[in-house]
Amino acid sequence: MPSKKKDLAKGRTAFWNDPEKRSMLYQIIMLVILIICGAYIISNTLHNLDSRGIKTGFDFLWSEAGFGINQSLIEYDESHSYGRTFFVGLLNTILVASLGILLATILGFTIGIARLSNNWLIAKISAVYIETFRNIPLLLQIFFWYFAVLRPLPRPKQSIELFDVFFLNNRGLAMPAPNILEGFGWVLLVFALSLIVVIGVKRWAKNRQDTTGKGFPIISVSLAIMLGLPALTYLFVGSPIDWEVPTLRGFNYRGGITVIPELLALLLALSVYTAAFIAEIVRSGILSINKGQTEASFALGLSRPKMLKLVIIPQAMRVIIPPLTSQFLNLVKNSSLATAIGYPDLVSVFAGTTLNQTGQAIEVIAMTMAVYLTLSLLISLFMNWYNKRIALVER
Amino acid sequence: AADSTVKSVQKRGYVQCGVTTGLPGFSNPDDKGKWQGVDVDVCRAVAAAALGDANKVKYTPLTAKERFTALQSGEIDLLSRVTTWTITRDASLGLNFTGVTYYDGQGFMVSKELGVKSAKELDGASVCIQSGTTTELNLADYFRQNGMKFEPVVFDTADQTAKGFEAGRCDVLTSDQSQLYALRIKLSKPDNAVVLPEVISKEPLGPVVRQGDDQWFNLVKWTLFAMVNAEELGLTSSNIEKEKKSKNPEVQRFINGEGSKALGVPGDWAYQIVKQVGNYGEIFESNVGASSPLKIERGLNALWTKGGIQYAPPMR
Amino acid sequence: MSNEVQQNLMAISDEIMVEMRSVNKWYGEFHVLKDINITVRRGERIVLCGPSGSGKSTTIRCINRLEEHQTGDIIVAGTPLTNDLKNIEVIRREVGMVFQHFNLFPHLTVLENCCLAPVWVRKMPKKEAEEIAMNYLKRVKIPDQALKYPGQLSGGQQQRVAIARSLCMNPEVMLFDEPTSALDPEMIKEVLDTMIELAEDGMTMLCVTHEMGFAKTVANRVVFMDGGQIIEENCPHEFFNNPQSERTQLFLSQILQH
Amino acid sequence: MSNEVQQNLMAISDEIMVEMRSVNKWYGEFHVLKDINITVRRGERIVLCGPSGSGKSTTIRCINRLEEHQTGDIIVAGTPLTNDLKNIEVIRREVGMVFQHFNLFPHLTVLENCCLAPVWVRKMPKKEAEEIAMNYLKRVKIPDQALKYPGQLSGGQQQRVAIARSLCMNPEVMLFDEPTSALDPEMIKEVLDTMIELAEDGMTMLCVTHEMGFAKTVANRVVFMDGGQIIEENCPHEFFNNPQSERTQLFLSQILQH
Amino acid sequence: MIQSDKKLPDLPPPRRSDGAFGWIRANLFSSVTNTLLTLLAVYLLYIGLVPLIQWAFIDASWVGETRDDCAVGGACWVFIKTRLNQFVYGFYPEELYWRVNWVFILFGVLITLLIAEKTPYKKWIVIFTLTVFPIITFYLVYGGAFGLEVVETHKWGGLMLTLILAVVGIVAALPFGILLALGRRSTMPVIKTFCTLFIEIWRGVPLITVLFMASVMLPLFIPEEIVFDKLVRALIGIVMFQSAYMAEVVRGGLQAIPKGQYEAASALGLSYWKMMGLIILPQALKLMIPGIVNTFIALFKDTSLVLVIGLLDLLAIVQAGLADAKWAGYSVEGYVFVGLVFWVFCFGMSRYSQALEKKLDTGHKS
Ligand SMILES: Nc1ncnc2c1ncn2[C@@H]1O[C@H](COP(=O)(O)OP(=O)(O)OP(=O)(O)O)[C@@H](O)[C@H]1O
Ligand SMILES: Nc1ncnc2c1ncn2[C@@H]1O[C@H](COP(=O)(O)OP(=O)(O)OP(=O)(O)O)[C@@H](O)[C@H]1O
Ligand SMILES: [Mg+2]
Ligand SMILES: [Mg+2]
Repeated sequence: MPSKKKDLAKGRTAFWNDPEKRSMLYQIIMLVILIICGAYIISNTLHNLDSRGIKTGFDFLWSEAGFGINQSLIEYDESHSYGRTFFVGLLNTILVASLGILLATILGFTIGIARLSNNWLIAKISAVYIETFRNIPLLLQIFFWYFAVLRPLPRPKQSIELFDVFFLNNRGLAMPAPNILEGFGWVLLVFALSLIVVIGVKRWAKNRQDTTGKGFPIISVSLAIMLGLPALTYLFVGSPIDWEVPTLRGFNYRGGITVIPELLALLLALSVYTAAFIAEIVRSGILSINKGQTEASFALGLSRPKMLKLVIIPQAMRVIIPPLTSQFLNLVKNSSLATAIGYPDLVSVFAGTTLNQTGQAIEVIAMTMAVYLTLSLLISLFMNWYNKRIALVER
Repeated sequence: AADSTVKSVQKRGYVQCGVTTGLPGFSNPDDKGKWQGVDVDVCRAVAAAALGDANKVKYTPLTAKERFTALQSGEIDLLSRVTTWTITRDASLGLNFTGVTYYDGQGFMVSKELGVKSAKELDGASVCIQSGTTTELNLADYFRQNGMKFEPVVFDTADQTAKGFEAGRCDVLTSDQSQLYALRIKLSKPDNAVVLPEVISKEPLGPVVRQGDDQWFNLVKWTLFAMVNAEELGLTSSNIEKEKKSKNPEVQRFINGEGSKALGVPGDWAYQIVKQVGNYGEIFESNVGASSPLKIERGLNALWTKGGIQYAPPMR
Repeated sequence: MSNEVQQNLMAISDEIMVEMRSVNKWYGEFHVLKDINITVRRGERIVLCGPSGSGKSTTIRCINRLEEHQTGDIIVAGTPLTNDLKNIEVIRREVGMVFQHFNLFPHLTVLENCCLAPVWVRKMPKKEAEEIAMNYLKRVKIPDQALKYPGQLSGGQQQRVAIARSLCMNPEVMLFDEPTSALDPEMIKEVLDTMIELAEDGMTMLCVTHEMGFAKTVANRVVFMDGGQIIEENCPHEFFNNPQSERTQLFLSQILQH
Repeated sequence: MSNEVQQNLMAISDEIMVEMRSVNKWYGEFHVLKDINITVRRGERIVLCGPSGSGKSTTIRCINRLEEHQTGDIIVAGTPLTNDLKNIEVIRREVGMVFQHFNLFPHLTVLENCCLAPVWVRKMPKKEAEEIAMNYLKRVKIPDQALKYPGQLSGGQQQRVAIARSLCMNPEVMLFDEPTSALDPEMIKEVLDTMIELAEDGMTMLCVTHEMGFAKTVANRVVFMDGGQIIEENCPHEFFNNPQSERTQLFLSQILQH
Repeated sequence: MIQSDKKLPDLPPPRRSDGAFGWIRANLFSSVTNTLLTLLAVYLLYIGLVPLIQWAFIDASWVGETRDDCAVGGACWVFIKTRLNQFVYGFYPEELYWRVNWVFILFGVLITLLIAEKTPYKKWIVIFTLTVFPIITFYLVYGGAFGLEVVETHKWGGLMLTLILAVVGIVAALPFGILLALGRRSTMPVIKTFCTLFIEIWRGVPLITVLFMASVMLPLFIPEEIVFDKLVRALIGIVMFQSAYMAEVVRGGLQAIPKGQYEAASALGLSYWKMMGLIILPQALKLMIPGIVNTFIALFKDTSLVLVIGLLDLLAIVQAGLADAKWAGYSVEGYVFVGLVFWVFCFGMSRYSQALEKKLDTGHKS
């Protein structure tokens, strides 16, 4: 085919036929489009902000907020700044999200395993649980739990009491709060020491188990040491904690720590909902493990629970972790629905009241989104690290 | 660069009006989805003035915390949503309040069985409150000033606030007094709740527009004044047709639409407002006054001639 | 060599280790095992063979209750196999099993694989279990791989680990289900050698395999199955040189040609 | 038969169809192809063999740019293989390829598989493409399967469809990458027969295979690779009966024993 | 030693001698733990289910017009009954319900045809569903052509709005998702980075902040002259958000296509876009259907979030109904109703996607 040879002489490649140059071109076009779009949006925004007389900037973060928040992990009252409301909301979000992740994981694993139980009833109930809760919108469930939690609880005057120090009513659960007095350092010191002792005992017990096979009631002994020694010290130095027991004054219990019902309801809703998904993930993770593994474990004489614990779950984790990660991310994002029942999370406090009182929508929304992005990123990073760590070693 | 709002409203053919997500007497959809209330009538009046048709309004239900952003961003032309006029809002949010449709003050509603007679007895109470309101700020001030403690329970919408109160989540519901009455009739047993006498703040409620468009600002402002003036002149939706022949020069000026050129609206703008929507007194009575379930007294909202403070500059 | 090995083998005692008495099994409506009778004495080495789908695997999997049989009795080391979980547990401790696909635990090292059952089932101290495991790993000639993961080993090495893992439980009987058929040809030999050594040490073995060389070398008896029944049962010499049934003859002609 | 086929084969012309001149390729740091020189004339049938991982697949995949080589020249049917997409396009049209795992498109029928490239690459009218496709399907003896989906065919039939699919583009050169090694023994023959027929018709072929029978029957030359280099290149008779290099001898001894 | 040379007969399996009792024993009381678990489960069911059935059925009131027709203690389904039209159509004019009904019917027929195994011309039905059907729907529901009266979007609501949001959201997200997924797999760093960032950012923020942005902030970013309907803006937000999720589904589908398919296509001389369009995407899309259905379920549930921006979807309109003093105190019925509607839809879809997954699992061996 001499004709071809002529026009395809080497070195005379038209640049649109050279994949490298072509991809360069595409990318430049893409960049230009992106820059134009970005510039267009920014110029529009600036123009609009200007024509509507909106001032931008982060100065507002330092002015006094002037409104109250009913749950704060750091010191806060009306006289603090808007900036501080950001941290109050952030911490509340982190609180509900981390508790939610913990609960959802425990519940999800339990139900996922129960779904595969050889007890017919248990397996069916788990299936019904999963199918019910994952097919109903979370928002609806949040409303449901909120009223389900609120309704049966009594007014503060008729509180349900536990040991005269815990009080449960429709304002939440009031608990004693510790007030640390002088001398408590000793207790901490002893606690630290007892930790060291426990570690030592653990080493010894493991050694004994390895060499002689004799077990040692390590959990109860270490609990005794960890709780007993500091408790003795505590009494010895003269009870240096003043428990502030909540008391009924006026409308409600004062003093102590109160867990508000919004937190309870949100936590319930988030973990019950997410647990349904986690359960499915766990189930399919377990089922994805080759049947040979089960058979080998049985052939070795392992019982079903031991097989699950020692052989199946450790392997299933590899399959479980990636989708589990996205459930965690979903849970964090879903915690923003707190705003629907008035739990003071980031969206409710900062992207809600603060945004509204200051009118700085762009700044506030940008900060809020940045927070969620960062949280997501941190969780992903951690889970990826964990997944790498448990990855199977292969050739 | 763009058209003034009056122009763009006329080009578009309707007014985009921000209202509440549901507050009886002020803005509330009936079970057919038709919006009703004082705030809604303000929107309708503006539409009647600008377009000659009070029905050319699109309502955007907004929660308290969305409202200013929605106005700033241009999503709505007019915010008529029980919004309190304060200096921060007026001066630094890029907004302009156009007047006062309702003079209100913040009050408290408690459940009867608590036996509370005064707000001063509320130390330590849990307070249901709507997020993003001046109420939220006043409340904090009031308790701080009186050396009392409180637990704010903050909800997104008026409905949810009422629900929370009803479910016993809080002892007190605080809001503007008018709203307290409105929310009270939403309770399943309205008689179990009482509104305390104290008024802890000034809450002048009025429509809001964006800064920088004086023509639109003026139109909304004068729409309100027209309604008050109409009441003062005795013009009502039923008699204005007859009054067209009135000899009273003030009435004539009113009906002939003084200032229509500058406002950029048709010559019968004021006439249309009264004809299609009514004067201020009518609006008040039918939505929140005696002929409504709320049965709120005129009080401060009576005309200045009748002992209230509703006062409108003359139309000349 | 055949004779040599046979001579080295220890005597067969009279003690019955496994007894299957008219065992029948169905998968749904499908009758897989029909009236199976097998008796295995201590020290005996039995090879099960037969065409694919004839029920060989099912037979030996019934012995340690990986499959449930419906009628007939199975008695292992004196313990009858019933629905009783206790009995099943006892039997599984006494019976080791090696699978076609090794079924090692990929998340544990070779040593951990071997120690798992002794520690958790026999409650052996870890130190002791590890010592024993190392012993068996030496015996299958891979002590140096103890700390590697199964994924890092070749197929032959993995199968030898699987054998060592079973041995660590010190079983009375070993079951093998086609232990070499997933292996590349070079590796088959190393596994067979390990099994032959085991046989020389007097282990009671029940082995499904197509390796006729192995059968000739170590089996006391060869059991031929087809269509879920036992067709013929004989000592290897007779079985290979003088098959009685037509079906056996056909099978042997196919398999030896290969 | 060998002689017979060899006689039937058409003469080899002088026109060079594929030329590789000191081709080198690296995967990252790993030097897979070391100074490869191969010349294929029109009508020649070349068999590439060598141990696993020696770079055979990589070599032929460089010819139609499924892999990129880094240094050296490859010229196919007069067109140099450069970065130029036009050239790559031209070459891919002239070169057909058959893979070990068939790689048929499972969502298309056999006929659609065959017509796809003629219609979309050669812009042939669909009618015409289908006629041609049916012709080639007849040639590989499965015209009656034309409307089935690949998933419904046996491995051997699938591989023959893959060959027909390549032929539909009317290529000047055909590359085969172990076309029979994913097949069950019974099916190997039907595919080899198809390939032999193709050879008889004078197709230029470059074939990676372990089927030494095929090599003896149809190859003009056998190229032996090891460690990324060409070790030996010879006519089949010499190659099998008189291998020069030690490595070739070793390889042959392993592969023929099997 | 022949044991038996003749073929033994295939016998039927022995019937369980112990019947139902044996089943119960084996499945519920096989061990001590199992027995305890069973008893616990039975107890929980007893304390949970009995009052529920009592409330929802036995003591419930079904007929009537007002709250006075409701007995105390049981569920008051009368409330749902009298409001049902509103829950389905929102504030859509009553005399125009037929327009929405036609869309529902058409939609139902199309979906049935698409799900059914042996529908002929499936490809054309898909194309019709994705192109013509949306246009028909738009003109039927919105009006403004063929003499149909315009019904403004703020009158839309209830189940109808929920379905519109979900369906439009998913359908519009698909093409974007495909482009994003292709971009993320691209070798061009700029495009890859952009697509990756786009996907990760959207997936990292909560939908309600997205909706909030779309509803009140979007106008800040676009020229003043351009006005979008609130519903359209919510849809833009949902589509952006959803396309990021869709991109991940598509990417999963693309990854499941074996490398050989790409190689065979290139070897035949197909260009990148032809290879994608003719070979890879058709196969990948089929694999992606379960993923798409799952995304759809998630979106369908998430549409309830539009209530925070004041759109009256099913949940919001029921809540609005609950705010009616005439029916105060029947919120449980309202929520149960919404929950049930959502559940029926989502459960149906999830069953379908599971069935599909199973089919793909067994049917894709070639
Ligand atoms: N779980 C099961 N359900 C239904 N039938 C089964 C099951 N397991 C095996 N079978 C059938 O039972 C018969 C015997 O199977 P088995 O595995 O015991 O045969 P085998 O002799 O071991 O064959 P191979 O040499 O192929 O391993 C086969 O026909 C098989 O298809
Ligand atoms: N994509 C890749 N990246 C890195 N190394 C590769 C890649 N593909 C192949 N290799 C390595 O290149 C070498 C040659 O591979 P190639 O597939 O060409 O061998 P082969 O001779 O065809 O072997 P086989 O007979 O097993 O197919 C091997 O060592 C292989 O591991
Ligand atoms: Mg078997
Ligand atoms: Mg290869």
